[in-house]
Amino acid sequence: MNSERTILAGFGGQGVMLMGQLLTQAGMFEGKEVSFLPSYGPEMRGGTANCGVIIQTEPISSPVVEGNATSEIIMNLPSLLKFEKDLIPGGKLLINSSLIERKASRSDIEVYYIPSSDIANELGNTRVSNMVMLGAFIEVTGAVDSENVFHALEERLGEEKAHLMEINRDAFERGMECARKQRTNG
Amino acid sequence: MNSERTILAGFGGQGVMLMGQLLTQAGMFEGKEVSFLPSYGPEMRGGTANCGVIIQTEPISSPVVEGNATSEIIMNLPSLLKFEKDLIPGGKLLINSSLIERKASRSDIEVYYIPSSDIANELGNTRVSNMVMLGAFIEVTGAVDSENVFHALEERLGEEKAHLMEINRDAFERGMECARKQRTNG
Amino acid sequence: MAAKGKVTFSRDLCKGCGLCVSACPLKILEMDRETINEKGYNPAYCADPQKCIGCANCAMMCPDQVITVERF
Amino acid sequence: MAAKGKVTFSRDLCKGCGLCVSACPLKILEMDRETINEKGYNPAYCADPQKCIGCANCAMMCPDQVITVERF
Amino acid sequence: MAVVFERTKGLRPVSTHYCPGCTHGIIHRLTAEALEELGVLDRAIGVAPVGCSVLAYNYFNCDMQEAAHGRAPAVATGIKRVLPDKFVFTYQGDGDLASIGTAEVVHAAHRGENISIVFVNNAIYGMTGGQMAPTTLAGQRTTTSPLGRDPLHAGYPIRIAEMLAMIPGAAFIERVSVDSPANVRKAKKAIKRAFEIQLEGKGFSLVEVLSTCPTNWGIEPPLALKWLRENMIPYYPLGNFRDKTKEEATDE
Amino acid sequence: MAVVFERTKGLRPVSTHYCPGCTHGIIHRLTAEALEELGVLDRAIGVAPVGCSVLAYNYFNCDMQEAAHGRAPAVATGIKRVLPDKFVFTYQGDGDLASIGTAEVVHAAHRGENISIVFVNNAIYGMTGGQMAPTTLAGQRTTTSPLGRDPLHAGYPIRIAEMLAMIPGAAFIERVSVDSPANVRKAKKAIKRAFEIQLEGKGFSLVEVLSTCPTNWGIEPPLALKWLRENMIPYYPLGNFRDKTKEEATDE
Amino acid sequence: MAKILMKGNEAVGEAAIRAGCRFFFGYPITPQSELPEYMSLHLPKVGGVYLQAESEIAAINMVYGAAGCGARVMTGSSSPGIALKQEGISYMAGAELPCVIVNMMRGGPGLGSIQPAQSDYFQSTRGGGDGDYRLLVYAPASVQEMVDYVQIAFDKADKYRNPVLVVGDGVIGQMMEPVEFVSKPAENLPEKDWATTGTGGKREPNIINSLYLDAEKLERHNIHLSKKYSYMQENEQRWEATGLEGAELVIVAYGTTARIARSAMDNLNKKGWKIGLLRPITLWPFPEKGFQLLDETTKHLLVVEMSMGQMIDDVRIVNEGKRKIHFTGRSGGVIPSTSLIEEKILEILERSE
Amino acid sequence: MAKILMKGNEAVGEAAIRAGCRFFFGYPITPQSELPEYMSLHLPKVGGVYLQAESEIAAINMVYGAAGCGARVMTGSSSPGIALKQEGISYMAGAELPCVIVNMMRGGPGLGSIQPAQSDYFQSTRGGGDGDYRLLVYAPASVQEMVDYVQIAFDKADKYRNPVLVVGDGVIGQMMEPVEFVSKPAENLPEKDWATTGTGGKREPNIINSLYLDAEKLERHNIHLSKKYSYMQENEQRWEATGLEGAELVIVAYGTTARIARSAMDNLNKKGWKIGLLRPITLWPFPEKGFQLLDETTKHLLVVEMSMGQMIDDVRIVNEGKRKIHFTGRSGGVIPSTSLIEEKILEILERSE
Ligand SMILES: Cc1ncc(C[n+]2csc(CCOP(=O)(O)OP(=O)(O)O)c2C)c(N)n1
Ligand SMILES: Cc1ncc(C[n+]2csc(CCOP(=O)(O)OP(=O)(O)O)c2C)c(N)n1
Ligand code: SF4
Ligand code: SF4
Ligand code: SF4
Ligand code: SF4
Ligand code: SF4
Ligand code: SF4
Ligand SMILES: [Mg+2]
Ligand SMILES: [Mg+2]
Repeated sequence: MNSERTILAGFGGQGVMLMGQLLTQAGMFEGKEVSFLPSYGPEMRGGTANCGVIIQTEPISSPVVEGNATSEIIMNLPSLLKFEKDLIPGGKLLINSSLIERKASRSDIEVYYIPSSDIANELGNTRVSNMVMLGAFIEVTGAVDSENVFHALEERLGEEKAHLMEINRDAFERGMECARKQRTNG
Repeated sequence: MNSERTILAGFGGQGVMLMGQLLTQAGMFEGKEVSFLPSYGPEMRGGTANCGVIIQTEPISSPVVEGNATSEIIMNLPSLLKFEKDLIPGGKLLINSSLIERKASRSDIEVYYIPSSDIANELGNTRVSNMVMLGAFIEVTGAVDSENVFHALEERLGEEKAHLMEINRDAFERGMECARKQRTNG
Repeated sequence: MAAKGKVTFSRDLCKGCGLCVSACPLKILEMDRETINEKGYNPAYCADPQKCIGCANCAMMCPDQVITVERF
Repeated sequence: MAAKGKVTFSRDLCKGCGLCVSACPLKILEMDRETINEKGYNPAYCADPQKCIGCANCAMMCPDQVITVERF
Repeated sequence: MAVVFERTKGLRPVSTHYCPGCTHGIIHRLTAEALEELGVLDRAIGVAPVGCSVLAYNYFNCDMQEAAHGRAPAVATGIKRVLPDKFVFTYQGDGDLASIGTAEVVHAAHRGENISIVFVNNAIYGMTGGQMAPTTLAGQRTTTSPLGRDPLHAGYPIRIAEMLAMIPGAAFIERVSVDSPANVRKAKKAIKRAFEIQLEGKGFSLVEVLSTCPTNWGIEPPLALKWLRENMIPYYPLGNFRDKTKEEATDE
Repeated sequence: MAVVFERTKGLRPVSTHYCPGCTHGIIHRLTAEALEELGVLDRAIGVAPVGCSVLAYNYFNCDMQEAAHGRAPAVATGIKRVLPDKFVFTYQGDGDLASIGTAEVVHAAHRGENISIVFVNNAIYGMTGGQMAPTTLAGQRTTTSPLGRDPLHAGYPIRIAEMLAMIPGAAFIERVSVDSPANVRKAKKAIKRAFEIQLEGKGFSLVEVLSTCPTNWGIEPPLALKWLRENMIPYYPLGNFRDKTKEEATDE
Repeated sequence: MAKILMKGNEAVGEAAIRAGCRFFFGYPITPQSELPEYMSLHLPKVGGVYLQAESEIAAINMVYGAAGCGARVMTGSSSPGIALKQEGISYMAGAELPCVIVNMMRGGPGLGSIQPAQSDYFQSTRGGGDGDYRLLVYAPASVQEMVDYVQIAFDKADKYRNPVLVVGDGVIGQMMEPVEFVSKPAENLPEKDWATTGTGGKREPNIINSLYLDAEKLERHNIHLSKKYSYMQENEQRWEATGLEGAELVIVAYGTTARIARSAMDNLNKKGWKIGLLRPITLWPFPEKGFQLLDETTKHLLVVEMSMGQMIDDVRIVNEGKRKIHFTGRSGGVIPSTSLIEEKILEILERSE
Repeated sequence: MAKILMKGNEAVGEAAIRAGCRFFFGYPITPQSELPEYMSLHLPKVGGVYLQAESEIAAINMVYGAAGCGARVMTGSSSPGIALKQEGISYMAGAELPCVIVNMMRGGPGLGSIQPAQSDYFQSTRGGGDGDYRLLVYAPASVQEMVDYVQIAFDKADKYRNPVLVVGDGVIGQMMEPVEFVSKPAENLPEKDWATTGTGGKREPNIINSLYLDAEKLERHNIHLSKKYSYMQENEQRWEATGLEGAELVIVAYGTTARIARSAMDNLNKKGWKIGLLRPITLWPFPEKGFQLLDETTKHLLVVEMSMGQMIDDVRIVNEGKRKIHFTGRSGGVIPSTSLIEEKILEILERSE
């Protein structure tokens, strides 16, 4: 069974939910079984946001990603502290190293440090740092096809915001590239 | 088992509930098991009032007097039509003949026609017609001792209205007398 | 003096409340203490029909739509 | 000119809302863009303490009781 | 010879369950006459409350819904939103409207809900046997204020018309009484005007009608009218408290 | 050198959960300062609502009860009737007090219940994510009035202070704002006066405080104050709507 | 003490006052209005407070506030009025506040009728509030028992810091029977040091609350509550059993219905039948232990209720398929007659012969 | 039709609109607020009306009024909000008014938490309104099923003239899954000739009502309702059964919990255990028939809920003592993990070996 179970977590405003939804939607375009479960607890007022995404070929039973995540995108320190333990051995951990100085504490997982905020800054828009992470994520997991992510994003942006596609695409590719390098190096 | 199960019924304002309560209280004074169950349905707005009283030596199970009444005090026509059927064979039916022209339709019961309103009128207070009925009732059923009814009434009237005792006593006795006569005659 | 108005009572609907009686400016309505209607009440009636002016005050106050008023 | 007032910030309580900044009649408060406090916000601080007149407008508007004001 | 008064077709030809001399009967008639005269009987949907007038659904000669205690304005809202072209009214007592149903009537007014309310204030809970209502007068004895309502304990009676008149959405608020033929005629006018407001699409209208409860006041019907006049009217002044159509007229 | 402003002992030394710049924080402080200054902290019992201020029980430095949504005035009534010598207040939002809790606040006022209410009107349901409140302004966008509140559909916003002022039992009703230091100072005064009314045994007192919700309005905190000033105050005029103590003074 | 003849509703009021209840918040509804009426006259005489709330919802929330201050407090209503109290009851259970609630049941659903019924069994035992909570529910069958259990109810409420429900029906509320007020020595009850009475500057603030934003904390709270409920299940079951030995059929009925059933049973037993009666006094906890006393001879259980049959569920639960379960009853406010029950029993027994 | 990725609450709204629902009366509460929010945006587009009521009580009574006019109408809330609707629901059942009510359950009792829970099982299946009445209760386990059952719910409500409750929990309300809106041919539904739409001068007035002052009449009404409920019990039970054949243990779970249980089951079955799953889709009528399919091999039933255990009652009722019943779950808003369930199963099976 091919199953990608991802936790995405960070501050509110970092686009964590959007990332999760694009991923889910892309999976759906590919005819896979998908689910997206956001947290909506009171901690949201404190500013953290996280969600769990499942993409697999088999029907999804439990939509809860907890303790059995195959991958994680972590955008801030509190989330790293909270969720690192939920990865299975061999799972893939993508860390926004622009904001998180700390390194992963486990050695039985694959870790990628993506300075996504810096890259986004370079591109001229800090808001696309989530797309940088998503690109990196697709690169290392191959969970879905990049084109389907773009397709999902296109739908999401609509005609009004279609002009934003380019920078998002760029961000995504920079993320892929960054991850690819670490992979070769690592 | 010595058990008196009485239905008392009439218009609102005829003192039906008071009769029932005095009877019940008198039974209680005698150390008997008693219960008083008033109807409180919407028909009360229409002006009818009725209650069921049980006085017996054994503990009372069902407080409902329905279909097994040993006696009835009936103060108006609608009540006669409604409750006559609830008497057991041999049961005692006391009818306020001042207001009810009609005769009882059953022949397996003992019937007493007490012109209680007229008697009360004679005594100078139509309101004591209930005491006339009660007197007649005690005469024919011996359900409780008269003195205990008076005692109950005394408590009820309190000091303020103690002066009303006399006329009530008179009414009661006239009722007894009237019933006694019918008994002898009948 | 000829009557200017006429009141008719649906007597069996009357609840004997007496509101019409006190509303009539000519005080010509009374309770009929002799009669008990279907509902068990003494119904109201017009004791002096000749005086009725058809003002309908009685009907205005009757809660039970017992009264019909006509005017000549 | 000697300061007439003095403001002290419990910086870790600050949520960086900026209400004090806009309330100060002397415009001497600013957000410290360099610092991130325990709660993850850029806290406010007084950029020109000499000018403070101790009017407590800043404290009046702070929703988080971050500011203590003294007057000389 | 002309019939100057006869039974309205707005009421079904049945006898009501109200106690003798209860002015609920008069107010029923006025409401029904207004429905008939405005020609809306065939498109009216009324809402009965819980209170002595709970059986109003058997009396008004139009479609009716029986609402939970106090919730008639919410039920009427549901009706009106589904059928905006129909005529929708509620008929409610003071326990129903001024006590348990306070939030519902305030918010129907607040939304400017295009419905009409006939509010029967008899200063008591009639149906349940004469308990104190929020509208019970100071000093008035009821079964739950056996020594008379003590304002220090239970507050001064609430004046609903005055309060609702302060709500921006309310279009028409008036208080009337049915203690005399003249006042009955005025009451009729107010109810009719309130209904017209709805037909004109102007929004929320309510007429508070001071009414008697001979049974639970323990006063004979004719004297009950007098009691109303002498005790209720001084505290609950009659008159119009809001008429948007007039305000608009003045605005122009 | 004198401390002219420091943290009040009326608040526990903890950080609140409120969003940055949310004026709930200011109103908490004013309430707490009033409690402290009147010396009633040790005999105060507060009632927290359901709304963003639900956790108020963690902040006020006195005994607290957390009430069901809208029912704080009823809970406060229960408390005050048991402990008439204690100081009892509620702290409620506009969804809590002006919507679901309408009947409870109206009747606490009606009974002249000797309690005090701090009513925080931020024209929105903060806690649940920005839905329309009865106090939401005409045209204001919320998650349940996505195209802006349409008065023809949802009515004109309700003015609670004005409405409650019409209730005979209400002793003190005032509307204030916390959009500027000057107004904050006035707000403090009003809250303190309202509390004194209770201490004097005069009956029901309520202060409506216009407040912001930067998060759900989607406006940065300093601009939110401006928005309040420019949009809310014109519709919700500041001022005293009822002060029985003054009326009594004039009566003499 | 001499017996006094009292109406059920009034006896409830008197019993509460004697149990130290000093606060009553209510709203009129037939057939229980004599309870608030009694309280309005008598509570002030003992320094207590009767307050008529604007609604049942306000009433239960006033009870919440008063209970939170440590007072002995009561409210009463009838069926639809109790429906409105469900949220408040759930809050009180969540915040662990003691109080006594009386329901004089009438016919439903909806506005129904004002005549006696027992169709709030589900409402009483499973509630309509949200979440995992339980009420201790007493169902007395006479005015005297009403008096006794109202007193017990206050003690249990304090002991468990939980609302206690006492259910009657129109019959019990309206009937008069002689009652005796025997003041029992109160159980050794815990101090209410959790109550909000003002800190007096002497302690940390007390907080009355049912909110736990942290799910894990709420779960711990639920486990705590659940242990309390289990303890109650173990220790608070009450029932009355009559004629179980050798019984062919046992009637299961409570309240007024149990009394009528008792008459039916007596009638039949006189004729030589072997009928028993098991009367639950606590509806929750349901007296499972009473059912363990059933005789091997008993092949049939006949549930009788003034409803379309709700207690059947609990009887099925404790019965575990062992005996045949039957039902008879009347609903909507009609009181079942002894003959209805007798006929049903004969039908069951004669058919199975 | 292509699938769309939608949040549970929003999908419920869309499904309702497609089922012809044009009226929604609601009041915000987490975790279901996206439902009224969705309705406020989309109903006006199709000529419908979204109205925010002043409270849950007002909302259910608006629903009453609208349903009385024959409209397809809906309301939604979460646990304490549903508690407040109990009286109104009982009125609707009494007056036989169709509507669909959604409860996205959260932790209780009282204010509890806003996290997902299933502790309103009693509230859903036994209600807190007064009187003998029943709701048809669907408990879908995915966003797609939500969509399907909301559509079915409207049809069933109209068919039976009864409120239908659809329960989810925070997880189902908040999660996104792909959904497809398949418009099913509606059942052959009765005309709503009882609705109050104005007589048009063409018929006698229609009356919507739940009051029957005459107890005998109310009883007849109750018998009529009861027959309807029996018919529903016979015809509307729904469940999903997986792996019952040869199962040693069968898990009984619904909604979100059933999905987690399914994962646990799959995991264990892969390891060679024989575990089955019986998922009630209707909570009322409880799928008794599903339990008749249980295999002789099945010795254990494991009830799993996001509560302290409420469905156990119904399992005990249908089980009649045949199999051992166990329980595990989490409460207060905590979601049970697959490992919790797996461990519990192993504990049961290993102990019984
Ligand atoms: C929820 C609920 N609470 C209480 C009642 C009992 N009840 C029936 S009518 C009524 C009050 C009636 O008073 P009012 O509205 O003033 O009408 P009136 O009878 O005086 O015309 C009450 C409290 C009820 N039926 N339902
Ligand atoms: C009975 C009930 N209904 C709804 C809710 C959900 N709810 C929680 S807070 C709230 C509204 C809060 O708005 P407001 O009172 O204005 O306070 P704010 O958050 O704006 O300060 C609602 C509807 C609830 N908890 N209980
Ligand atoms: S119409 Fe006028 S005058 Fe004639 S009876 Fe009636 S009130 Fe009297
Ligand atoms: S007012 Fe009507 S009901 Fe009353 S007495 Fe006159 S006619 Fe009869
Ligand atoms: S005290 Fe006044 S002058 Fe000083 S920083 Fe604060 S606002 Fe500015
Ligand atoms: S007002 Fe307070 S919280 Fe806001 S920035 Fe200034 S010090 Fe910080
Ligand atoms: S009880 Fe009062 S209000 Fe009700 S019908 Fe009788 S008189 Fe009228
Ligand atoms: S949501 Fe609004 S009201 Fe609530 S804390 Fe945040 S800013 Fe304040
Ligand atoms: Mg009234
Ligand atoms: Mg708000």
